[in-house]
Amino acid sequence: MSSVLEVRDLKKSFGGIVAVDGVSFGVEEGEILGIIGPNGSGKSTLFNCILGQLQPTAGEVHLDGRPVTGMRACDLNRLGVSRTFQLLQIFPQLTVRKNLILAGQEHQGTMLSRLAGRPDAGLSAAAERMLGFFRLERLADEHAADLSYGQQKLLDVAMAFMAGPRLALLDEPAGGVNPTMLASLRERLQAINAEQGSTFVVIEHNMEFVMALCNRILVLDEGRVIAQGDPAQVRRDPKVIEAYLGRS
Amino acid sequence: MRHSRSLAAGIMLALGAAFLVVAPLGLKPYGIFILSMWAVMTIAAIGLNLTLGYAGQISLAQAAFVGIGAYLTAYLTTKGWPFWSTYMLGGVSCFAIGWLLGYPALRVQHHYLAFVTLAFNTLVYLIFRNEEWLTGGIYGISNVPRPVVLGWSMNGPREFYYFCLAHLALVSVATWWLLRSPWGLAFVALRENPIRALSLGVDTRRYTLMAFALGAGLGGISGALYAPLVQFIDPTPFALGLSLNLLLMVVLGGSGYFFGPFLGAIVAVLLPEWLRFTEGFYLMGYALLVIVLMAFSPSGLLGLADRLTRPAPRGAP
Amino acid sequence: MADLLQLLVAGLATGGIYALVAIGFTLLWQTSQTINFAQGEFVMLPAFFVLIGMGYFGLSFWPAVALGGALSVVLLGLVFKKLMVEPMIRHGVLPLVIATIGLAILMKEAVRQFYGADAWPFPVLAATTDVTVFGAVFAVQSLVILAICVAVVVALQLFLGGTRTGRCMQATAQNPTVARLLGIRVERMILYTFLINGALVTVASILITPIYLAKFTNGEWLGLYAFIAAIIGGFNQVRGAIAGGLLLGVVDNFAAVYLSSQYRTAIPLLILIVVVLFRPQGLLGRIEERTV
Amino acid sequence: MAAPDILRFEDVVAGYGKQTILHGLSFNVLRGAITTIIGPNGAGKSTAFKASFGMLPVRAGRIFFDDREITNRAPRELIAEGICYVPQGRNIFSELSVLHNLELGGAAAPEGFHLKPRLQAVMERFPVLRRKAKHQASTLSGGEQKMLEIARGLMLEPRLMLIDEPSIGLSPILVEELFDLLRELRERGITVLMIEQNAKRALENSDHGIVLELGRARIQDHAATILADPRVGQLFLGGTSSISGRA
Repeated sequence: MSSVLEVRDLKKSFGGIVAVDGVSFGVEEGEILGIIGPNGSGKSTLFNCILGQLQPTAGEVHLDGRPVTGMRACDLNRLGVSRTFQLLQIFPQLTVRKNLILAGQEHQGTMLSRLAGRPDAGLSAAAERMLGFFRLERLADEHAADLSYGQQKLLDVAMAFMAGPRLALLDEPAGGVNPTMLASLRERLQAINAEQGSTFVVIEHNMEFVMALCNRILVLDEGRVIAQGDPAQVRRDPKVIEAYLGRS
Repeated sequence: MRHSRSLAAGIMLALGAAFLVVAPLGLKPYGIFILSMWAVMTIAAIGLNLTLGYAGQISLAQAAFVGIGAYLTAYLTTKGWPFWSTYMLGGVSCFAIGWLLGYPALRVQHHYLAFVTLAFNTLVYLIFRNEEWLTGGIYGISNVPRPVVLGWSMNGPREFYYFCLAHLALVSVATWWLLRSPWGLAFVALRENPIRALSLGVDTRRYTLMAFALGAGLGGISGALYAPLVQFIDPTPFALGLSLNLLLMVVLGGSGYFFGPFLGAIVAVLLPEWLRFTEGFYLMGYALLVIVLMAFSPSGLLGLADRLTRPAPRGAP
Repeated sequence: MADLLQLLVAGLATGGIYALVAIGFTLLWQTSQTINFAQGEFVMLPAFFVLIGMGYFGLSFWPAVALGGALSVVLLGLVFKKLMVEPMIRHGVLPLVIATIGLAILMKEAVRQFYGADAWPFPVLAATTDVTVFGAVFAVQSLVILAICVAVVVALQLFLGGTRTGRCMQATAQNPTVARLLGIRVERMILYTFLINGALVTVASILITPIYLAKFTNGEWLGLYAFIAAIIGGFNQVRGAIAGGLLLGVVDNFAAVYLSSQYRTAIPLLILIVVVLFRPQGLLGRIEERTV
Repeated sequence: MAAPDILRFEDVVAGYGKQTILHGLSFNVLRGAITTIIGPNGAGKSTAFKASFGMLPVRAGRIFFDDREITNRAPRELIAEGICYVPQGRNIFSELSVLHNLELGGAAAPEGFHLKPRLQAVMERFPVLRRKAKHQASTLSGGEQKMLEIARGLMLEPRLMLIDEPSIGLSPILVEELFDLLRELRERGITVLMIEQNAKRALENSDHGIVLELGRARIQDHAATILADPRVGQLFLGGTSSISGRA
């Protein structure tokens, strides 16, 4: 087992406000790591710093041992790091299939060779598999805008896996998904983790979901890691309970 | 339903192409001139449609590129350069300048970008007007020769029309190829959601610059044809007005639709000539059409047609 | 030195007019995200309303001005908002931008159609004489224009800052969501800004048309200058528009004298490009942040 | 005799776009008390506030204030009914003076309402605001800005105050001051309905509590009872599908 992602003493402040205050952790190959914490604890900022959307004030990020701190999001993605966003981010005017092809095409060849390439960038079969995997076949040629919220959420997650990423960072995959669909989403994520052998980091507020999905959980509060361990440990930890329910 | 829709579109396309080929046989030279002008303006509009319609970057500088292409061709061909060299030079230099103009788009968006490109257009216009030693100032450059292709002179109106039409066909095929390649999808991704596109590996910076450069390059090609078409050029046609007009063409036809520029140019270039008797009322009607369309169908005439004929989406549960 | 002073005053006078137009432009942007590409034509038109009042209805100048002002406030304020901005703004900023470009063409062509392409003389507000103060010669017209612009701006600021309605308008511009939460009639406040814009362009029109004569193309460069003034000053600030307008007027006047007159127009454009690229919020502007 | 509850949600459904957040939310808020709504993120707390204050359309269900239906009424009318809403975050008009910010709290004042004496009375209660009345509101500290927002909400003498996450970004001393203020409002007959992240501290300062989960109210009880309820901790941290049984 080796570390896929290594975050060392990451700091980010906006003006005078410190959002992430020296966070360090590693993610092992094949692991599903959950990051939880109350509102404003710095989870999304941490993600954005890892993913090149924000420049960290200090600290380092390593992917498979090489430094990737502050690398642009598109380059990072082509190195095998994919993500989803807290708010749904799909391309509503494109069909479901086109959404998926788009999610994989920039990993094929060079920009110039893509100009000469086939419209589907040779990804039709892969898109078809992904559609089947997330049970969206029936909707393949619908505009993404015409899907229900839950289906759009599935598409959003499916896009993150089109290029077979080494590491996927999912920001609230369960947000807004209705309870009946949650179980199937969790099961799909676990299946993809097993099949693709990819590594996940998941930010999630739905505790039941995150505790069932993840092997290990990291708890953030006020920009610091206050606890980590397996779901059962974390749940018992008084510091965690205090972070959520508040101090008196 | 979907099938019959594409069949109808195919038939209309074939009819339109056939019309374009036989039309000059029944037209007077002026009519042929106008039809040639339509082809030339359509090329410029196709370029702008790439930048604005597909990649979503607003540009009010397309007239400047048409002007640069036209002046390069006029200046060099009257000095004896062969047309092909000036034509290539026009396209390539506009591509390069367009690439540079794309840099502001990396910093600012929307209305700010509109104002930067607008200012650029006006600056280029000032150079056309004031650098008399180069551009002839307000007197312009006259006697721009028409090319000779493989020993066959394009001097007659009909010949030159077919020459322009051939270029339009070439540009259309190239653009169509580009848009069906993964680039087309990347451009749309840039327009629809640049942040998500970036996270999917789309190098949005490079595609943005490319969208500007390609659009500008087509503007330059359009200008290279414009100069020998009118055979006399002065600064007036390349002022901001043409940029706005090209923008309206693209939006009116349907920005982001492949045939939008063709249709927009019909409304903006051909119809005014056929409706000449209405005098200024035509332009007023045109402006009114733009306003009404924006209220009811911001995706233009083709967007409207699309909406009216599209089958209802299969109900998502 | 006297020359400089003279140029400065002349520049401030035209700058004051740009400022009026730019203020209207920023007000519309602040309260309703309207970018009015027809703003220049909005300035071109009231002068023709006045000419219609004088020519067709045989009114004398001031009653014609009153008629023109009333028409402008109704058409360029109320009707513009109800018929164009309201139906379109839900589609986003761009369709409205395109529609106002269409509107500019419509207004221009309508004037050309009904009034021809000639430049029409327009009554001057003050004698075209000069006065000499401390050795510097000033055109009375410049001084009058400057005085009126200052008066209008001061009146507007007093209204915005000194009355309850004005402050409700400011609140709406700063944060419409919170304004609505407090029970401010946001829609009405937005309408007021459109009416104010109608009045501002009327004043600008009356001041500038005697200098450049009434012509259907006047809006083209006036609109451009108003944009530039608004942007270099700060798109989201009334005082930015004032500063931008004055600065532009002065720079323009000095450029006309000290630089080649051919490239005089290039100076404002270059300033615009530099400001947009390096200080997009404008010289006095703040970075736009909207909390929900 | 007025009903014991001042605000009542009956099976309210609301959400953003395609997403439904409130799935039939029902609860009562008792008159003259401080009630805190707690619940994990995404439970729909802020959404419930927005729906009740006409900022988000209610798709189904009804909301009552003082036994009068107020579903989907505009904020202006709700203010006239006697509700005020202090949203999350900073919501002052930073470029207006403190005084003018306060005065805008009376923007929806009915005919004949005398703002001047009211302004005086409010400033009497908040001496900081009186001292800085002429300053630009942006010069106030974070705590002062929150006080200004609350004071502004009091301008039209509301009977119910909805206040969303008031303690965010405040130092512990200021938070104490804030809860003192809320208790004082209660003594003056104003019902307070509050959303708080810091559930423990908020409940300790409240009379009643409502626990939201996934857009429904799971528990409604005395604050002390909820504080002692072990299921609440579980709710925040997941685990056994806990309390869904008793709604």
